[in-house]
Amino acid sequence: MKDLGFILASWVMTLGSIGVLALVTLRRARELSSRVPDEHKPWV
Amino acid sequence: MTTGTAATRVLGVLAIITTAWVVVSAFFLTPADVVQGDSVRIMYAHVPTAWIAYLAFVTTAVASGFSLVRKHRTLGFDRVAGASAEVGVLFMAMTLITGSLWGRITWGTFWQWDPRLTTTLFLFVTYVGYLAIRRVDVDPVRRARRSSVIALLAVLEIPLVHFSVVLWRSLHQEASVLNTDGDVRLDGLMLFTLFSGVVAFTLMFVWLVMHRQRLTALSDLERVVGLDAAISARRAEGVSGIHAT
Amino acid sequence: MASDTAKAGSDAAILLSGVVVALGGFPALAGVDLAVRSGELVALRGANGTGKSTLLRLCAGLTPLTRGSARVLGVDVATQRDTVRSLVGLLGHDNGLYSDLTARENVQFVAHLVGAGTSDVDAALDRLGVDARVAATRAGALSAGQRRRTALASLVVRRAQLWLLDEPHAGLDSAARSELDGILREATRSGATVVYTTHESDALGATVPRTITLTSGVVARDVMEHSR
Amino acid sequence: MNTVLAIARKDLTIEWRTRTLLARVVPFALLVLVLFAVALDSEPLILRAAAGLVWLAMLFATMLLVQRSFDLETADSALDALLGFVSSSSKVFFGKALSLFVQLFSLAVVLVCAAVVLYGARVEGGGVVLLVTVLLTATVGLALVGTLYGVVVANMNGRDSLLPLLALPVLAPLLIGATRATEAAFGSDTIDVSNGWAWAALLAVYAVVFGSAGAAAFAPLAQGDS
Repeated sequence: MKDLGFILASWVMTLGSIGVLALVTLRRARELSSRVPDEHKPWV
Repeated sequence: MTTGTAATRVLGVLAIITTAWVVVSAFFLTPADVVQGDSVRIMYAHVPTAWIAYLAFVTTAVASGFSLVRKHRTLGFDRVAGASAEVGVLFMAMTLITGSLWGRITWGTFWQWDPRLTTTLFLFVTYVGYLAIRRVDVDPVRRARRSSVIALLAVLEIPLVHFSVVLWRSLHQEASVLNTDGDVRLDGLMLFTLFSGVVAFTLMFVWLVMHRQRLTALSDLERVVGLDAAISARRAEGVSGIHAT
Repeated sequence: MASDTAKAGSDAAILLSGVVVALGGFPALAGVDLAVRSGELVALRGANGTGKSTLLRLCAGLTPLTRGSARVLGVDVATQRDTVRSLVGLLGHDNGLYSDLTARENVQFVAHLVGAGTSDVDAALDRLGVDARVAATRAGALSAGQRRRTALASLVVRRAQLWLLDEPHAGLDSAARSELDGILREATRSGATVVYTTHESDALGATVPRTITLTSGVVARDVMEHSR
Repeated sequence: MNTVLAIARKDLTIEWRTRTLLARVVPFALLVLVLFAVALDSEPLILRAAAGLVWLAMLFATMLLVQRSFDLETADSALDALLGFVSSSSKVFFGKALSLFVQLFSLAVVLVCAAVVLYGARVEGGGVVLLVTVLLTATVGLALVGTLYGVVVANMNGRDSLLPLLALPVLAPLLIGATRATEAAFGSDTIDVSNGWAWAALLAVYAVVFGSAGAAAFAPLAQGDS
């Protein structure tokens, strides 16, 4: 495959950054939600 | 209980499955394009992120409008607007990066000052500014009002930017590299892969927005919960103060 | 206190119930119930950090209400802060002066915007003892007391329905203080309501009809002084 | 109208006393023009870029003047009181924009003269009318957008860096339009005068759009900050 480096870099960056955002979001959510009682959360 | 619910879990699993399929198809199943060659494989990530990024900013604009006009759920709409802009900015950054990598292969340059690219770049910077404003206000009500106005002003700005950039380029066109604009002739599987890409990135977008919007809600709630305790503490202090005098 | 709140009807200049104002997560006001009838002259007392200034800023429409309900001159503070602002004259910690304009130009600017004439400006400056030399000096070059007087002159020119003054006596000498008391009394006689704060350690000069004491963001005492 | 003029006159009186524009902003903008010339280091290139450089310098100067305009208001919380006096806060918006326009227009005239002297730009015939129109419409746009985003960041921490981040993308169409139209007025061979007028029309539309948006958005943006 020609230009494999560029193609791989595109995919790794795109999916990687989205994955990192997802992980950061989940970690922060776990940390915060322990400090807020469940009855306040509208989605529970 | 964190920000996850049954709905987000289903969404998450679906997103992972479709993404896996898109990656496999993009790299191994689809053929190279007649004109673009293998660089078309970037398109399966580039085009969906671009579309979803635009969708994200439309969402931000609509939610901001609701937040400003409606009397109830003002903060809820504002949180959706903010979360959508956050994800949109990330998607758009990826669009710009993958686009310039693709351009390097196809055009031989990382960047072309073509109207679409230029508008996208300005849109990106505008929403980075929007996010910066959101970080300044700690009070949720003030944040909602101010950032909604900024988001609606951005809606006003983008067509003006686009129009002037189009006009600018049409007057200053140097007929050049743009000839190989890369008309993609998509066969069935390629089209299906592109379509799956749009589905996959939409699922990721919705999942991220739901979680991040709840995250903002959590940090707003944390302040409220803290406030309850602080009020009781302050009142207790006041009562003892009265007895002391 | 509760009976006061109940009996205050439509003629209430200020009507607060369960008011909480959070500043960066800290409840500066932690549940205030208060009713002030129009035409009243009220002194708000309390040590530093008891929420006096926040109470004034809330009533002036400058600080958002976190919880509870608040009406000022019949207008809901939570939803119509802009309207509240236009009805209320606030002298806060800052004087709201442009330091590169002279004292007179500052008052003149206010007068121009509210449609008062030059004679009103002269009268106001005169009442507050801002003499011609001071009036012609850049506000930035004035002493704290002179700046305070200039700001008060602007307020006199404005003829607001509700006057909110944050420590107006600070930085004034005793002659100016009693002059100020006279101005405030006159304002109430002409129908305005006046609420001002004083530091707890300050002795109240002349008799104040009503004194409210704040402690830790709540009303601790509310004393009516029956006229002598 | 009276209120608008009173606010503008107040700002201009202060400017006249402190000479911020004359003593700091004009020298700064001229310095920018000189530094651009030094960096480009080629006379034909400088001449081609002249219009763009003038308007870039204008954009930078706008940022400084807007900061200054709102620092006056927030230094002693005068804006809080001001919003209480006036019958409608859009009058404050137009008043401050008007004083900003007067300052920016004088600066623009100075910078165009500097471009003629330093860069060898020429203005002849129909170009003069076009140039004056462009200077007017573009500075009106600059003043309106500057005031609108100035009040957004007034009282905020880190406003020095937030203002350019928010306002410059919005000003991009204005930069493009003003540059092309000025190029046409300078008699560039890449763009003719009739096209220059099209750009001037775009600048007028831009000013109208942000004038109305500013009048509508100023009130919710200026509402109290604790």
